[in-house]
Amino acid sequence: MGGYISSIFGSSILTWITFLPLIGMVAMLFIPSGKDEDKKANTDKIFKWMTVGITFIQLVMAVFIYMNYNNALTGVNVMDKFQFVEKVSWIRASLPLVGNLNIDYFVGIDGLSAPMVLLTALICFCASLASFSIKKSVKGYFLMYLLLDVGMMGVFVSLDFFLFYVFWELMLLPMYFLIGIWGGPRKEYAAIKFFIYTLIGSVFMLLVMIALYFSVGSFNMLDMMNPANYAPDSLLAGLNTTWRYVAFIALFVGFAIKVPIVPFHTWLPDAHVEAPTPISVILAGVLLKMGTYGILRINFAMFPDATLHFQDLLAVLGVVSIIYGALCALGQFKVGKRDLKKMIAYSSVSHMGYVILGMSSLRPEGMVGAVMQMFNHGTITAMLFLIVGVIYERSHKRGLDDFGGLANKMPIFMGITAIAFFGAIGLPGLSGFISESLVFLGAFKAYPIITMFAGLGIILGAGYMLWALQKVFFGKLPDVWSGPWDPTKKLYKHDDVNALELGALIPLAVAVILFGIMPNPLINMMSATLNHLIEFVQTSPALFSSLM
Amino acid sequence: MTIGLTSYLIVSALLFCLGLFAVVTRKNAILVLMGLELILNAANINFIAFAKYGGFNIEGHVAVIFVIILAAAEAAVALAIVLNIYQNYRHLNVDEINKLKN
Amino acid sequence: MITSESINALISAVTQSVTQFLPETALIVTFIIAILFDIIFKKTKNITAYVSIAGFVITGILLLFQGSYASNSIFSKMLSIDAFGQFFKFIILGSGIFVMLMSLLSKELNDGDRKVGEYYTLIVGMTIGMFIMVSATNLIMIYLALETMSISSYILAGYTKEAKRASEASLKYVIYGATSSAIMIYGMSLLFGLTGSLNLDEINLVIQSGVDLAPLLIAGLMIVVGIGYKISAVPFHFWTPDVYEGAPVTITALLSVASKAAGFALLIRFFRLTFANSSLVADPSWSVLTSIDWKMIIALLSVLSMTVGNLTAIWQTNIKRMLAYSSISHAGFMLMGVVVMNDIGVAAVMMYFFVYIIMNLGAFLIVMFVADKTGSEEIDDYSGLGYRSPFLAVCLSIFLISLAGLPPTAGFTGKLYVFTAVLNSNYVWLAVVGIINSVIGLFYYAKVFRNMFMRNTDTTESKFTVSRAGIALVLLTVIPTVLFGVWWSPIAAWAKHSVAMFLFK
Amino acid sequence: MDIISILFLVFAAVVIGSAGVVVFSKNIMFSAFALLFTLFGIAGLYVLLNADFIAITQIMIYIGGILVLIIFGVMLTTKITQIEFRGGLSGKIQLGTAGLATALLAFTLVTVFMKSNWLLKGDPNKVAETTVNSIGTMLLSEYLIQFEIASVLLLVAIIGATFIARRK
Amino acid sequence: MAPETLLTLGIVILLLPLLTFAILIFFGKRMGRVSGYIGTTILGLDLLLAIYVLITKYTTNFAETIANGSTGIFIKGALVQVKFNWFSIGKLDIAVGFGIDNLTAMMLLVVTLISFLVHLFSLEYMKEEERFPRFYAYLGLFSFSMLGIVLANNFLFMYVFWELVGISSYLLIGFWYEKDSAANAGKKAFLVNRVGDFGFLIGILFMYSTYGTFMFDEIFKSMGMGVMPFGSGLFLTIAGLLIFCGAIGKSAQFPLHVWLPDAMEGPTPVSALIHAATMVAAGVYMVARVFPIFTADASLVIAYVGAITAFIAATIAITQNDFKRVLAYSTVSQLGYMVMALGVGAFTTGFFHLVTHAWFKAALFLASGSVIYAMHRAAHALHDHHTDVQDIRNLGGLKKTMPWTYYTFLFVTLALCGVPLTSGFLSKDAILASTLAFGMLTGHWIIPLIGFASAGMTAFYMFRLTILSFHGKPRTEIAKKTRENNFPIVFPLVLLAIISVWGFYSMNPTNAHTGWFYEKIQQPASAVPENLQWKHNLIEKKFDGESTDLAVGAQHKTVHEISQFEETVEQAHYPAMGLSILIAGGGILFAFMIYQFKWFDADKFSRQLGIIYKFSFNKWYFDEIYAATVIGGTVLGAKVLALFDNYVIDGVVNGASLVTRFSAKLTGIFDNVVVDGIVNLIAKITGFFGATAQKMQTGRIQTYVILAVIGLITLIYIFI
Repeated sequence: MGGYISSIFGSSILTWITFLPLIGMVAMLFIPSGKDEDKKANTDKIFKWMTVGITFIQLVMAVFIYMNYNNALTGVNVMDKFQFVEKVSWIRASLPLVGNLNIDYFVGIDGLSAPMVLLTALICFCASLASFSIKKSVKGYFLMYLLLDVGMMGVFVSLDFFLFYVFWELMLLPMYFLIGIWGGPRKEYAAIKFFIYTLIGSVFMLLVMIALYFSVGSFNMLDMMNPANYAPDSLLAGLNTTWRYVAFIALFVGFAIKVPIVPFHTWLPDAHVEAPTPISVILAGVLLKMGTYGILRINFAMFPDATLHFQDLLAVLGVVSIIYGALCALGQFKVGKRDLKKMIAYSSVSHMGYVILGMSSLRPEGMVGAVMQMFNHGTITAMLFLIVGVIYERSHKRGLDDFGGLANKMPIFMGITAIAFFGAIGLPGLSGFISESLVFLGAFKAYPIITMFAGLGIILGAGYMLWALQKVFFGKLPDVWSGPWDPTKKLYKHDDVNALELGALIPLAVAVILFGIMPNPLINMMSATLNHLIEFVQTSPALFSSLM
Repeated sequence: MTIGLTSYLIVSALLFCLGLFAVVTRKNAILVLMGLELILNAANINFIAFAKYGGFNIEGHVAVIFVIILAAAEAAVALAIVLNIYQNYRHLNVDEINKLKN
Repeated sequence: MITSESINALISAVTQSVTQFLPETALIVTFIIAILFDIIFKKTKNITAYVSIAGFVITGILLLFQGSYASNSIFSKMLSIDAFGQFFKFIILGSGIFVMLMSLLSKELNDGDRKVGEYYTLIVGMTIGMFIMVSATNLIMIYLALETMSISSYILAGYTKEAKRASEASLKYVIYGATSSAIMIYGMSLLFGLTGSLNLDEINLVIQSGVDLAPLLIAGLMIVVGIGYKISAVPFHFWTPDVYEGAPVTITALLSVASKAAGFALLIRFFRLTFANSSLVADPSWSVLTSIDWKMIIALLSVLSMTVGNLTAIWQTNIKRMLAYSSISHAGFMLMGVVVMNDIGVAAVMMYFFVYIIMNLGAFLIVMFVADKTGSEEIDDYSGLGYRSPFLAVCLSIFLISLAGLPPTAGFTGKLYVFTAVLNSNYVWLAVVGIINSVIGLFYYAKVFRNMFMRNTDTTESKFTVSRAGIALVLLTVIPTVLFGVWWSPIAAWAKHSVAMFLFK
Repeated sequence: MDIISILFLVFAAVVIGSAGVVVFSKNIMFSAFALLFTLFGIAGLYVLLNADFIAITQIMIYIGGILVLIIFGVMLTTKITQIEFRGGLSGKIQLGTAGLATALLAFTLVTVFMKSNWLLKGDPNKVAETTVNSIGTMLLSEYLIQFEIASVLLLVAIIGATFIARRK
Repeated sequence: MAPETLLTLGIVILLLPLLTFAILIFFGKRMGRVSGYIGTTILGLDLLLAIYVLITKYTTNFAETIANGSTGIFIKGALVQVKFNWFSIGKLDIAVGFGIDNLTAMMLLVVTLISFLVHLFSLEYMKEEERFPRFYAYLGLFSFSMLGIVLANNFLFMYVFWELVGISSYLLIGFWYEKDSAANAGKKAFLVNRVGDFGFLIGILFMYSTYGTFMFDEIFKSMGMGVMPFGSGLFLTIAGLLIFCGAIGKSAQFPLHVWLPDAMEGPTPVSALIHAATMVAAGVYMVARVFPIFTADASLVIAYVGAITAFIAATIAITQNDFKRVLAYSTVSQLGYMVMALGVGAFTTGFFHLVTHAWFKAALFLASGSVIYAMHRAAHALHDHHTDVQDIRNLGGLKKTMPWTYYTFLFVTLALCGVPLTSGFLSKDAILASTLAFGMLTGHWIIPLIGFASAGMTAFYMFRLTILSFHGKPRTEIAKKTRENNFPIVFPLVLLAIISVWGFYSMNPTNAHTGWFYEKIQQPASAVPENLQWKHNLIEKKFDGESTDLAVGAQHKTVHEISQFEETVEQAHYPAMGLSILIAGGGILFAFMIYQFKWFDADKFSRQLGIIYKFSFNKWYFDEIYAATVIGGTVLGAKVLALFDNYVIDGVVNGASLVTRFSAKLTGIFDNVVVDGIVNLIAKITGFFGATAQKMQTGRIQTYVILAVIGLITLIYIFI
């Protein structure tokens, strides 16, 4: 494996990439926010650029990880096939009756998590650029932002269930505050709703985690994947037992809320609508992926028998999400405030449905498609939210009826918007196409009929996306906006996007185009792992039963 | 009917319930305290009765001594508090001392 | 009957007992010195506080040494000296010191020309009661200890006696407490009748040989009433919100942690010694005697406490009252650890207690500061606090998050261990109820930080901060709250060590 | 029916009857004096139960101490007036509930007590010698620590009660 | 010439327009009008390369290579192709590639030529346009996508470029997006196409899941060896039809033809490019490309779809008044012909019609562009912005003012009507002969019947258009003021008219079968098992194991081995020709009688026809039906769901008020008991319990004690 620097100062680069924002956070704590207006503006600037700097270093590290990543290694349940591993004993606490409660600081990545690390770094960087418009309590905002960053990165790199859980919850609170303090008019409601929904999911995860611990005697995820480690009379031992199904469902619901899979999705539109732009970006770009990531990493690998048992249900849920999300997005044209952001939020539900459908197929194409889709949805939807943000910053409106004809006013912006919108409808040449097609290819082999219904999603998807595009960008510019956005020219010197916004949008656009034409770099990264995962899921139950 | 342990226990049970009834129904705080004394006395009767019928177990008697001591201390403190209430409210109606509630 | 040998034996036994009884002795000495100093140094305002704190520190040191004795029983089986008791004594002592420090900073207590000498003296007295309570193994001893503690706390709850709400709290407390303890002593008398003894180990032996279940149940439940009122378990909790709200905030803090700790220690020891089969030596999974389903009774109390506490807390507008309900629900959580009735459960309760004390004291500390500055305990008046006093607001948030049990705070560690214990005994339903409740809990905690950060964000009211000492005290609780969320090996080790209880074997 | 039984019935009647007056009387002074009779009656029961020392203690502490304290309390706080049970609808509901609950509890206790087997040792008819001796021994040997703690408790109570009752 | 060079040239042809796009999208704004020249030049180069490729391909025999591995260059028969892995999923390679065979080479020429001419035409036509560079960029993107479809040798690339064509047509149709109608038309085109693509996608999924590859030749090969989706011939038919769905969308076949007329909202050169020659032909091309997979049943459906399309579109075209719409329906109708031809099994004929139609239909559209442009200028000069310059009722007499346009238009109209000595005559006649033969062999007489009927209608409406627009007197001031356009507009017309002469395809003006076209472009053998083919298509000679190798390029069918169908077609040729000339002549005559000589009053005539006229005039109410059913249904569903979702969300908070609002809005539609009901219920229950527990805290201490005692009693009774 040699040949790359896997550690810095003795710690894995993953540790650094995860905790770098925390270091930044601590540093930031010691910089007092300025007292009067002028000084405050200055310190605010420092906080902003600090965050950009930190996330940029993170991005560089992620790219470094990407370049040194060995595509051939599988991971999933094999410890020495993970990369950049760091395993340090963390908590050694013994308990009466059950022996030791051993928790490790155990991080490492395989083909499933590596793309997610890359995605997280990318999205966080772009969203940090989009955070410049934050005016209120800038310091607090960026502190929360960095904490969120730690949580998200941590979820993707941890291989110890306990560590995973801690990071999982760690990300909850900053998110709550970010929506609740810096959000829109109904921010309180949206924030608490997000909080409660996610918490309900995660507390059940906690129970399953403890139960798994008792069955396995370790919090190590890899140990939990090995049937041989299950104590014979423990709660979750055996194969296809009721308790295993219950545990699977409990975990699944926890993750499904995050994804979100219909019918656990209702927090999402609210959270998105109320959250400030960069937070929407992160929410859609990274947070949703944590759900599907969890399903793959934990549900699939730890409960292969239950996975096979619930496979069909999963596929159905995926399709329901696709159709339901798309219809709801379409419905935004007829119902309610005709809010562009809400429509995009629903489109996320639909797009994440593809991920579920793909993974349920348990086929290489579907699985790779699913993980690809996780990445691609991250970049594309992040762009979409950034786009809404650009418009909203200027006009403080984002209703579909409030605009029209922006294409002429903002031509460059229009071009980028086109990439995002077309990416979202799965246009070939853009990354969404590859992943959606792969999902279809995989899913059709497993579930022809269900997949046919899923295909309807591509029609509906095109429907609402083009509809929105037309409403906002085509047609005639309303008289309200005929003048410059900012008559004083303080904020916006031109009508079109400014450099900062481009800085956030272009890296994403590049990713969307690049992986649309050359998906290889991404697919190669994940295919070994995912193939192994499929094989593992399919063979492990048999192995399990042979052990009994 | 012979007088035995059960007779004493029944007396104590009735006394206990009467005391409890006084505690929960009387409006005057001092009457509530009287009710409390009844409950404690009920317990004491039990102790002594059991002591006798349990083979002159002197432990029961010792227990009663401590209960009486406690009753005295408690009564002193409780009455002090009642007096304080009286100073603050100029009445002792426990029903109307209900500012603390949801 | 009385022979010189027996007297000699008695004296030697007493001396031996006294050497192991030093921490309590030190407390009693402190108590007396405090009374004397209060009389002698009338002019020096907080002299009793300093004396008491010093005494507590000495007690702590002696308590450390107490750990060096092997588990045994002293004073003719009246008290047990064991690691279990030591743990709770440390907890009580720690919270006692903290509350006294807190009291020194409290405006509520120190304004005007109120005499505070008795205040600290009574805290010492209360601590004596609690110390005895956690190690008592005799029914009368238990009752005495409980009363010592209760009587002190009745007075403390109404210490600001000219305040109507404090005197009301005091009255309610005394009526409720006296009734509960009267019911308890009635139950004890029945238990005495059933077993002919007041010592828990002898009672246990008789129960092993078989007794009538109906009176045993009644007796047991009546004792549970007495203990349940101390730990504020539903349905014996009704006094809690009113007293917590009315009492001075420092006393509320003390009641919510120390007296609860003593109550739990008593509950656990009582059940362990009375109803667990003591013929099995040091059995970590107690085998509970008789066909009375004690586990289910405790489980019922636990579920009720969690649920009622949480659901009612949602409606509260006063933060002390809300924290009172929250403490009820926390009692429910801790009872989950008791339900399983084995050592892992006890360890879990201890872990939970350890972190609960830190975070709860911290929360009350900040409530005190805010009340001193703004003169209000209403949650609505917390709006904009995040902008008026960011430090306090952030710290309060951390405590509340910890109370809600979210990682990476200490509260999560406690929950983790309790759920671990419950699931280890396959009480999945109970775990599920607990989990759902921990979600509900979030609603009302979130209400506070919503007010602090999301409401009234452009407040024009003046900013404020607290004194250096105040900050130090806050940090003293904040740092462990976060630290034990990510690293708790030592407390876990301590808890494991401390489940060892003297079992008369 | 022997003399013991008759005495028992008399004392029991006094205890329960005067306790009833304590509980139901509208006049607080009546209640206070009824309590006196109750406590006397209980002392009588103690005598029947061969608890001579306890009977004396009962009279001295309860009647000489506690009851006087209570009467002081009454006189300090209340003009001797009528004291109603709780009025109004909610009061009636509460009264009813309380009555039902305590009656049910009484019923339960009595039924259980009638059926239960208690730990019975020795011959209850055997007349014992005085109990003072053994009580004293026990208090200073086995119950030494209780004795001490009780003193602390009393000290606490004294300090507390004086603090609270003291006028500013 | 080495095969590598040929393929490289093919790829260069493909990429050049993309280069246009890339240059113009980034730098177009600074270039201004220069961008048009850049685009045209690049396309010109492309055209030259395409001609070169065509000639080379048709004159060279490439040596066959034996497949070695799954990637690299493969030559089999007339097919030269390259395969490479786009990406791999572990062991699974997703191979794609490009191939050039005779069909491809021809199609390359069609696309590049039309595209070039449109580029040229637009130099003049679009010169006033503000977003001129953007227009050329889109044209480049479109050409790129279209060429991609042509060159693809696998389903995946086919689909990729298929979608790209969709999106670029969306951009082009909606080019004047300030107009709502244009933006709507673009959207409609894209969405209707998506419906077809949905089927296409599922079809591809069938193929991929069955054969594990996207490559046409590999699929045909496996199919020839008897591998079928789900092992059943029925599913093979279904798969074929699903793939055909793609063509239904792209080639505007019934029932998805509704987008094409609306697409006339785009600039006229775009109409010429997209809706005459290329994009709509893509569907037909695709059917031709995958021709071997269609079973007899699938073919029959295809034939009927084509026939119905041809008929419906022709009936609609008769009554339309918009210049471009008439042409649009005519296009739909002609596409129906092509599809019908392919359906009845006349592969070469169908494709031949595609090529000839491409020329003359492009010419027609460009001519219409010429008219509109002239009218526009005239209207502009007159400051008249209200008159609809595309309405043929506002034209008339343009023959005099625009002679070049008129004569080219007339000639290509003749070609479209199938008048002898035109290319259209050759191709249309061949189609009619095939359908006739098909009818004779199978008894499906409706198909030839419709074929002939439509031919007659075509002649009628085309001459209606010609006469109304060009003959007679100008009906408006504007029409009077029109004048002929200059070179960039006229040149393409003339060129296209010239190549619509029969001689370019066959020396024999009555039979194209003897020409080079039929020699070079031969029907591929079917890959479908014999029992699923039409018996009449079977060639007498049985294939032995070796020669069942039925790759796409396996056009080396022994000439003297002829199927029954081909024989019948030859027999039917002359009868069909006679009939078709008669019918077309009749149609033309009828048009002259009504519109030129006015022997009948057209209005009176239409009034007499009443409902039928209305039906035709309103395009058979397709749009209305779709709006009411499919779109309406979807939108309603979406609305209901969105409301439902809204309700779920808000219901938790303010249940009651929303229930009222909700039921007011959608009384009885939704029984709101599902998710929201449960959530509400839980909220209510918890709220109730909370409130109850809340109420117990009365502040009265005695209540508390009673409650505790009751608690105690309850516990005693539970556990006693």
